[in-house]
Amino acid sequence: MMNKRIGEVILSFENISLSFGGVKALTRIGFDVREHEIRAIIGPNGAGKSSMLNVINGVYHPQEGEIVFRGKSRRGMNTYESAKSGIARTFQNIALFKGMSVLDNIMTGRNLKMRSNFLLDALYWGPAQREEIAHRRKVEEIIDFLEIQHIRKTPVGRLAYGLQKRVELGRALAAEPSILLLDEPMAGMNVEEKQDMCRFILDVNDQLGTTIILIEHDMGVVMDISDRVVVLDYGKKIADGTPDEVRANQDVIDAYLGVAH
Amino acid sequence: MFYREAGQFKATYAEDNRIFPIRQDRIVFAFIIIFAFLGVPLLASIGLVSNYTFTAILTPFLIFSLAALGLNILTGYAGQLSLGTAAFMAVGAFASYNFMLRIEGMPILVAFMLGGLCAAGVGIVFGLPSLRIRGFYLAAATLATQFFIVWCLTKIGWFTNYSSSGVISAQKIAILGYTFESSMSKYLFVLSVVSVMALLAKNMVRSNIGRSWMAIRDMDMAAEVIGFRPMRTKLMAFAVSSFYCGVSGALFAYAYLGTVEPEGFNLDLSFRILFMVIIGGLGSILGSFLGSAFIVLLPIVLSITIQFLEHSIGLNLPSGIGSSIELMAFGSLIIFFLIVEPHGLARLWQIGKEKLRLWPFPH
Amino acid sequence: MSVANDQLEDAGLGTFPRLLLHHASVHGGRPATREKDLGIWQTWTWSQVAQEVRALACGLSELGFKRGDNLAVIGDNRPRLYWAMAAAQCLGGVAVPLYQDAVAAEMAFVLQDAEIKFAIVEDQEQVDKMLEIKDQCPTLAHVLYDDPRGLRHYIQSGLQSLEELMAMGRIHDQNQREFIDGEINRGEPGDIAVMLYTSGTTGKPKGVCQTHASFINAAQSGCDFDHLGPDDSILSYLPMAWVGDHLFSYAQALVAGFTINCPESGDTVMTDLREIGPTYYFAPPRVFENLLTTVMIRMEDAGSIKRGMFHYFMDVARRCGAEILDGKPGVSALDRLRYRLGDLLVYGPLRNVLGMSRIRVAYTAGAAIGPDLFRFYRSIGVNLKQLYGSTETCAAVCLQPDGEIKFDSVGKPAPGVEVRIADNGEVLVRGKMLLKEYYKRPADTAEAIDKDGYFHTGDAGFFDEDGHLKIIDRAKDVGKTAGGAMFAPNFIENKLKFFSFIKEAVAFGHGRQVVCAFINIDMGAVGNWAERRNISYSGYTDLAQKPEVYQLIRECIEKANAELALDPMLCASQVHRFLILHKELDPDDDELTRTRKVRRGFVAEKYAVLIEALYSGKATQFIETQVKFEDGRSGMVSADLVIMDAQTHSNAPPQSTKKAA
Amino acid sequence: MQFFFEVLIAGLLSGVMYSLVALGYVLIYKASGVFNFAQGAMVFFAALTAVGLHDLGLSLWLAVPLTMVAMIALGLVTERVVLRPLVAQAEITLFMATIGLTFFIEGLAQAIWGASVRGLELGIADVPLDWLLDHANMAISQFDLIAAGIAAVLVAALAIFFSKTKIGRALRAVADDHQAALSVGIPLHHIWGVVWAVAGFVALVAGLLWGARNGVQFALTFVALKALPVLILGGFTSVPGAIVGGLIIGASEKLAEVYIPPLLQTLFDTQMNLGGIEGWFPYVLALLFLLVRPEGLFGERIIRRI
Repeated sequence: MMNKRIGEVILSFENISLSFGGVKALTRIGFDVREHEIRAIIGPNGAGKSSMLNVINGVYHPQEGEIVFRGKSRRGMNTYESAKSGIARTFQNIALFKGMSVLDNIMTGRNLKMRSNFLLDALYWGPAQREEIAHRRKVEEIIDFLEIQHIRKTPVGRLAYGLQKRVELGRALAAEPSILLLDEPMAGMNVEEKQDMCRFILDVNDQLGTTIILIEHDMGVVMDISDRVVVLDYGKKIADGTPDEVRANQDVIDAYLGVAH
Repeated sequence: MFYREAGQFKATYAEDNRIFPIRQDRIVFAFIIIFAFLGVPLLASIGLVSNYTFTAILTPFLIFSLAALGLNILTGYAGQLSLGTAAFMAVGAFASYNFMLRIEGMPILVAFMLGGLCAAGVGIVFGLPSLRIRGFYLAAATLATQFFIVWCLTKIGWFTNYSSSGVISAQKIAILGYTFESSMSKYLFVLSVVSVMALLAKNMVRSNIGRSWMAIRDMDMAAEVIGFRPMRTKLMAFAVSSFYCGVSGALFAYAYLGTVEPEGFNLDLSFRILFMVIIGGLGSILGSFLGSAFIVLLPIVLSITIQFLEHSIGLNLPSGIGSSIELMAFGSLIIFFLIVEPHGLARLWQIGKEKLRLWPFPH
Repeated sequence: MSVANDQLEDAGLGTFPRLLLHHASVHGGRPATREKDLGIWQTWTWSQVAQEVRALACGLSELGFKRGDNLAVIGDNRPRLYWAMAAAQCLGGVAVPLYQDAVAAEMAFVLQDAEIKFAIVEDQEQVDKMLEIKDQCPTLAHVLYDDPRGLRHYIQSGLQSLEELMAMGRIHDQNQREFIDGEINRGEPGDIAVMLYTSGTTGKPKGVCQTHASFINAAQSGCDFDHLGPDDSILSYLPMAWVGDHLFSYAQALVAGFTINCPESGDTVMTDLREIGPTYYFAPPRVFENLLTTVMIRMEDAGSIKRGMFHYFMDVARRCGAEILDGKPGVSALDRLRYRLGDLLVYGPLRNVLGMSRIRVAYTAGAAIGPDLFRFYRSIGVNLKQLYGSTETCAAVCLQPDGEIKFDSVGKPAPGVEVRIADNGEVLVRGKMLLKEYYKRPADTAEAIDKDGYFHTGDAGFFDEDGHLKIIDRAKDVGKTAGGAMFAPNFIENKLKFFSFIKEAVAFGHGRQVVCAFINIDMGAVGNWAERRNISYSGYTDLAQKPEVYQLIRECIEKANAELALDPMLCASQVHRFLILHKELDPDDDELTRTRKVRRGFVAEKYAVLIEALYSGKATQFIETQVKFEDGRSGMVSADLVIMDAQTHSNAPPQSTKKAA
Repeated sequence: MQFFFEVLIAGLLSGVMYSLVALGYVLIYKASGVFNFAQGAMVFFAALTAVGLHDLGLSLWLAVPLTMVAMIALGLVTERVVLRPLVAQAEITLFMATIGLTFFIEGLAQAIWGASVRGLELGIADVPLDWLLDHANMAISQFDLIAAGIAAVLVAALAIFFSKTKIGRALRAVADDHQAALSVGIPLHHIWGVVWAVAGFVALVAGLLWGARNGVQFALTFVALKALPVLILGGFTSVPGAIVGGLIIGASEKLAEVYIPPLLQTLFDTQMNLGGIEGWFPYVLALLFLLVRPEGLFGERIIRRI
């Protein structure tokens, strides 16, 4: 029934190295991401998964290596440029705006698409109001998609963990990203919530054609939904390939079983 | 209990985005506005509202509300603590004074606007550190604003038009030939300005600019990642906040005091406005008004109480005790609110309203 | 209240499509349909709805939908699904709404029976069901879905979105405006408009064919009866396949021109109800009961002052609320004042939080409603009434007129409806709202409608002295005691079940001297009650046999007996002896149907020894029963059951003297 | 040049006293993560109480210990009533709470002792030191020198207390991680009580010294406020930072006061009186410094992780 249209490579990394004050977080990492695919980065704790995500996203700047994004090579860009170029993300420890409602949180995801300035905002008139309403509609579609209608106006601080994760995904989706980075989207969830999240991730990938790069600590879930998987351990790439290939890889098994290095 | 909302459904986003989505709120608010604009003057004309009420309560209440609104935008919405509010008010007051003084035929409202813009400019300059520092580091840094600006205004004679005492006499407020002289007319003037500016502030905080402030406040890293630019957002908050404080300072000088010296805008005033924001409610437009009312009324209530105690039971309190008690009361209230209800009176009001909406259910 | 029931037909508005066009032209700008979607109530005016229906109809026609075809409609209450029914009718077709929660296999029967070629369904869930049974239903050629979510990769032939269908239809309609108008004009009031499948306790479901005329007639009389007009609005949240929803959300809406409101989802019905604040409301007793339970539970959390106030004013309401609502005299000025105060502090806010502030008329039907429950709503000022009817009668036989509310009757015959009681007590009905036939089942039709044109409802009942119909039981269950008095087991059982402590009851008495009963206690309510009295127990069987519990149940039964004794027809049905069963009757043990109706015959057989003990005067009886546990294992439960006498009252023939144990 | 050194030394000497006040902030911040804005008010309260008791006829030898008792009581009450209920709150909330505390303490001090300026005589004359005047022709106040000496001794003692004693180490552990400290059995509330008491003691010494110099009055709270730029320079968590920062602030503000106004007057060709620069100079200096090095001279660099 499904026919996936995985496209060309749109993002690739070559020899990425990153260190913090002498501590190596990533060592000469290289892999690529194809359009419309679900690419997972897995690895045990401290493997450098989040650092890798932060490099993609422009939060960290690698000391070495090259990132080629849509044919253009760059050493690193700042978070703003990254957002501008269509990369959105969620965070491992939920980074929602606690004082705002679900609706407002997701609305913030659309800020780069808003044209009105603060003077028009202050008057709340004409184009500003029309724009607000147009974006509200888009946001409502996301709310509908994620099935969180009933908490639309609830301050996010009051929500259960699993719902917060969903709202955060909503905020990222609001930017209509071409690449979506998910940092442990299923951490801390119960089985049912994990299933829901898997469904949403697959739907996003399928219906919106969004390329997804996701990090997971737990191998199980990811293997079912990813097209290709990169495995990191101690900041180094130890495997890369389809879930089946990775599962059979001896280094990966060792890393997860905790064989001494 | 009195909120009968069944049947108030929203068929458009415009309806859903209203400032007061509940009909009952709209009615009450309309009533308050009408009362403030028509009812109060009417009561005054039959002698039920005294001059004292205008000059000592209503007008300062409104002016401080505006300043608190300004600080609330910065501190409550954008999360940048400032202890230099009075300095921005001073800039607004003295800039307006000089625009009036030095430009022939300058309309007073335009002078206020320009005064506010000057304050906004100063706010941007002193807001620059906020890009690198946060929390009480920033608060400490804003003290620089406070001391430096007051010093400038005191020492550089040009600002006070070389007045020997350093005190300026504000020009009269006149619009289209009408001079606002009576305490009631000044009240109405202030009320108009404050109403319009409060509306604009409300509009800002419920649209993209306001969301950008709150995003930076709640989780700056995430805000950056989704595309808000921290520098722009913070400086915008400083600018808008200072603008409000500046206009409020101009009103303070023109509609309340009449004459001003730079020392009038001291650290104590900054603190007082911070207290209004904390007690009223961080991140709430309504809270700015509630906090201002509270801080304006508290000393009056205290002094009446002390007087009453002295007269009725012959308690002989040392002179000056009133201001000491006032300080203690302010201090303990701040602590009390931070512990018990960090979101201030506005939140209390909100909780009460929620209860009424769900009545008779408890939650 | 005489009604010219044919006035619409005379005015040329005898079919639903004509009514729709009429509203579109007379008040085209008024809201016809609302749906909570994307956070707001999306609204369609009558003229917009007419356009949508035209597009749907034209699209269907392009796909080959013809006069006389049946259109299956499956899904939650969605505007487009309602419109689809109208679209089918425009083309002279028949709408066949199905229960959306039925499993695929159940749907297969209906699709086969009705030879469905076209199905309009809500979403992926329903599409999957259609695809699952497609092989069994060779006629099913087109499946059209409303919500495309998750269906992007479905490539089956005949699968299409409504969006596409309507786009196609719009073009068609623009090119040939006269096509649809012509089709609508060809429609006759006597055409079959809708086919509702009755669930039926036995056998396969039957398709009840209703004509435009009968439903319009039924709707019209209801609208006249309660003065419904274009200003009214209703929340449409009950299954579309149920006759109640079809009457209220479709037929009456089209007749009176009022607004229907579709909730966002099943979970948000309460919120949506509160937002919309409908003026007209319909719910089965179960919904009202759940609401009341919620109210009571939430009030338990309130502070003592608020709770005290609530209970005080609820007492006031119980005392005089219903009387004040009915405008009856005899309520003291002080009580009126108290009630007014209560209205301000409790009833008004309560109606508001329940979303019932604006309700002018609310109906309940479908099952017996407990008098306490019924009284509660009326006493807080909600004009809740009962009605009586069935799928075959367009749900419109009897209605309770305003001001003449009796808790145990279903009201007076609706205008234009003739009701007769057969010799065996069965209620017979005649009128324009009767079904035309059972689909492809002439034998069943002939059996149901006699030669005089009366429809045999299968219910037993009688008229009281005020001309109100009282329904007591299914006719086939009604028996006679050995003394010749009428014995209506369901009626007695329902009466007992209205006590919160009693969960199930099974009454016996046909051919016997007296009536005896099995009781199942309600574990929650009785458990609570026991805990408050420090009675410890280890489980259902243990609790059921506590002497205190027996005493409690006896009091309930005696109260019921007292009420039964007041009615000459039912006096002989008082319960003389009872026992509390050692296990809960359970569908898994085949003692109940899945819809929790007692399988009387099966139970009587299974527990014959207990019945024997009841009638033989024994004080206890040992019983051992096999039970199935939830995990599929089975085990044995045994107990020595106590049998107890209950006080009866002799108002009627003294055949019921107390028997020694 | 002589004049320059005179100013510099006077500045450094007052800087030592700024350090002393700043130390009070550092102590509390290190132990409880609270930036105690009320430290200035505590200085004022301590001085006023000591003087008040002295004026009632008690000798200083009695008044000072009594004040110490009062300060400890104040510290303990504050810890109990203000900080404990706010324990898990954001830093900024705690900061605002201490602003409230400031007002309360100021009000309390004046309610008890009145608002008038009181003199305090510690028996050290505020006269230039003859020896230096004779030999280097520099006017350095004897009082300043002695006060600075006392302050220096205290600062040194505290530094040792922090690094060498058991309780000092416990303090550092508490500052690093409250939860961890609790879990290894450090009595958190006990530690906080000690810290507040020590901070009270520091405030008392500072109050006496400043009070003796400038009179015991409300303006003392502004002197104490100067500790803020000191901390920004030195870093909020560093004892050496507080010392160095104090010296820099003390010296630079005095130099600025002397040298900048003439500079400005020449620059703008004006005869205006531009004195009073020391009122704002430390803050602006600190502000500019912050832009270059937000963590202060000795503070730990904060790495933001996500």
